[in-house]
Amino acid sequence: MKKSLIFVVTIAALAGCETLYTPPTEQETQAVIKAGFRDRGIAKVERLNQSELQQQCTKHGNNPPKDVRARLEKAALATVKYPADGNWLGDFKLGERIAQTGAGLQWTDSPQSVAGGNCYACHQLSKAEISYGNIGPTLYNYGKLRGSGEGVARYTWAKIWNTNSFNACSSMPRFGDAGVLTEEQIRHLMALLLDPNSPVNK
Amino acid sequence: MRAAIASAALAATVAGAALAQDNTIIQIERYRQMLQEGNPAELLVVRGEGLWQEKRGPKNVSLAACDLGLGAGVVKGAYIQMPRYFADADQVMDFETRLVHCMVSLQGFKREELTKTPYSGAGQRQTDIESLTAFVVEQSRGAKIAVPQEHPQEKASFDRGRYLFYMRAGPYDFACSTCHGVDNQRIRLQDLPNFEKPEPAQRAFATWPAYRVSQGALRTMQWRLWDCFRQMRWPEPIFASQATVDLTTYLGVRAAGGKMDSPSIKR
Amino acid sequence: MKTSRRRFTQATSVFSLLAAAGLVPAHAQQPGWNKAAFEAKSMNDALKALGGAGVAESKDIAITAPDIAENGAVVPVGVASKIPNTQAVYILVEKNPNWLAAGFNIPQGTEANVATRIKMGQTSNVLALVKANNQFFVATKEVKVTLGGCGG
Amino acid sequence: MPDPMRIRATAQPDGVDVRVLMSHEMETGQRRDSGGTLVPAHHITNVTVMHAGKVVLSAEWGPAVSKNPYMQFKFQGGKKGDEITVTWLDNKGETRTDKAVIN
Repeated sequence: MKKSLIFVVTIAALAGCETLYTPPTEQETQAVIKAGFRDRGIAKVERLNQSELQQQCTKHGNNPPKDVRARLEKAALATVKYPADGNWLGDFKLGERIAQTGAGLQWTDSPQSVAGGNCYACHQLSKAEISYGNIGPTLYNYGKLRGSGEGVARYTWAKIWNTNSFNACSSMPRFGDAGVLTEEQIRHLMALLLDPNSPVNK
Repeated sequence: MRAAIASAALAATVAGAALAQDNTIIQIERYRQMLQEGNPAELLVVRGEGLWQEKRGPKNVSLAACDLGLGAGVVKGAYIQMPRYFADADQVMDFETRLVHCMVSLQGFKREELTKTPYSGAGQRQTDIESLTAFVVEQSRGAKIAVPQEHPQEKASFDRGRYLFYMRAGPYDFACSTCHGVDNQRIRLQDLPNFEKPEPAQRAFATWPAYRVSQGALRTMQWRLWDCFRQMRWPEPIFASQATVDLTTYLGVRAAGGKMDSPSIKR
Repeated sequence: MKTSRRRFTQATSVFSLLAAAGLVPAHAQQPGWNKAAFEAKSMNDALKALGGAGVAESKDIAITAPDIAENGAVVPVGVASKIPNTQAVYILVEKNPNWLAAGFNIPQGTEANVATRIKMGQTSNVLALVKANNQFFVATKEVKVTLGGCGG
Repeated sequence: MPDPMRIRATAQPDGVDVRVLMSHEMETGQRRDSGGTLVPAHHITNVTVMHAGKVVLSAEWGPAVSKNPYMQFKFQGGKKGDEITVTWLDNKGETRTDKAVIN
C-alpha cells in the first residue's frame, strides 16, 4: 500500500515536473509559424523567409552589436538609388496624397494598385492633419529646420529609400529598397518635406 | 491615458501643434466614452446563445456537450482560461479553435466549410462562429484572465507565440512588436497597447472580441490577429492555425489578471 | 404575423404612392416616410419637404455630439429642445449626399430629447432642426471625422 | 426573420427612459460590392414606440442612421411593470415588433 502510494506520487511529480519541459527549437517554431500562413493574392508565404537584416534585427531585439550594426548600415546604404537626373523635388501636393494613403502590398491590394507611403500613420507632417501617429518623430517644419541643401536632400532621400542606412533595425519600412514606392513618388515626398511652399514648412 | 497625453506633449517639438493634438486625444476619448452606451454586440450575444442551445448540424445536437476546458457545457468563465491544452485533441486551442472542434466533432459540421469564411463581410450577417463567440465571451465578463501555463504544450505554445511576436518579416520588416512593444505609441490616433507591460496588455486582451463600429460587426480575437497581419503585409494567417493560437497564448499570458470586459465597442 | 406584415406593407406602399403624388401631407398618418425630405440636398429643400417656410437659429436647442469622431460610420448625436410645444426633431448633416438623417415626432408627454447614431461621410456641420408651434428652429455643431488604421 | 431588438425601459423620477438597439444592415445604397455592383439601399424607414395604446415616439429614418441602430428617449406616464412595444419597418416592407416591461 505504502509502496504504491509512493510510486503514484513519484509519477505525478514527474508528470508535473518543470524539467520535463524542453522549449521548442527555433527550427520547430519557424515550421509551426510557416504552416500557419498561406498565400493570398500578392501576399505570399515566402514573405516569411527573413532577410539578413530581418534575422539580425529579430535576433538582437532591434539593437544589434556595433559590428553587426555597422555591417547592416553599410549594406543598406549600398542599396540606395539616387535620382539619375539629380532632380530631388517633385510636387508636394502629390506628396501629401502619398503621405495620406496607406494602401499597397496587402493581400487585399491588387498587383496593379499604386501603394502609398502612409507617413501620417507614424509621423506628424502638415499642421492641418490632426490624425497622425507618433511611432516616428514629428516631421512638421522638416525643411524649415534643416534647410534644403544638397546634403539634407541626399540624406532624406536615402532615409526614405532605406531607413537602415543610418539606423539599422529602424521601425520604418524601406520604401525604395522594398519597392513600396517608385522613384517618382519619393520625389513627391521629398517635396512635401523640403519644398518651402509645402504645408509641412508653413 | 494621462501618461500618453504627457508623453505626446513632450515628444512633439512644435508646442502649438502638440497642444492641438492633446485636445484631439481628449476629444477622441470622449467619443469612445459616448459609444459605450448601447453596444450592438448585445444583439449578437442573444443570437449566439440561441445558436449554442439549438440542435444543429448533421448530427442535430446542441453544443451542450462542448467542453471548453471547465467540463462539458460549462460556458461561464470559460473564455478567460483559453488558449489551453485539450487532452482529447492533444493540442493547445484558443476559443475559436475549440469551438470549431466542437462543431465538427459533436454536431458533424465540415471543418472546411466552417473555416472557409469565419468572418462576415460587408453587408453580410455575422457568421455563426462570430455569434457564438459573442455569447461565450460575454459569460466571462468581469472574470480575470488566467491563460494556463502548466502543461508542457501550453509552455511551448507561449514560447512559439513569443517568437512570432518579435519576428520581423515581410516587405515592411514589421513584427508585432514594432507597434506593440513600446509605450504610448499610436498609429494615426489609435493607441497601440504595449504587450511588454501588464496594464496595457490586460486592457487590450480584456476588450477583444469587440464590436467595430467602422465595420458594423463584432470581430473576434482570430480576426484581430488576421487584420494586423494584413496591415503588416504578411501572408494570410490560416484561421485557427497553431501559429495564431500560439500568439494568443503569448498575449493572454502577458495579460494575466486583467478583468475581462468583452464584447467591447471600438471605433 | 405574416398577414399583419403584409397588410402593414400594403398600407405603407399605398401611402407612399399617395405621398409621392402629393395627395397626402407627410406625417398625416403613420407610418409614412417623407421621401422628398430624405432626398433634400440643402436646408431649403429639407424645410420645404417638411412643410416649413423659414428657419430661425435657436439657443434653446442643444446638440450632444463629439467634437471629433474616430469613425464616421457611427457618430452619436443627441438633440434636446427647450422650445415649448416642440413637435418634431430632425438631424441633418450638411456634407452627406442627402442631408436628412433622421426625424423624430414628439407627442405630448414625451421629452423633446432624443439620441441616436448617424453616419457621416466626412467632417461636417451637424444640424438639429426643431419644429415647434409649426415653426422651424435650428442649431449647428461641427463634428470632425478622422481617418484611422494603417491599411487604408 | 430579423433578429430581436434589445429594449431597456427604466422608470425614473422624471419619466421612463427608453433605450433600443435594433439589428439592421442600414445599407446606404451607395456602397459597391466586391464585384463593383451598387448594393441597393436597405434601411429602416419607421420606428414606432407604443405605451398603453398610445404612440410615445415615432421616427422616420433614412439610410444615414448607423448600422444596428440605437435610439434613446424619455416619456411621461409610464410606470414599473407597464409594457411598451417597439416596431420598426424597413424600405423592403420587413418589420419587427418587440415588447419590453418597464423596470
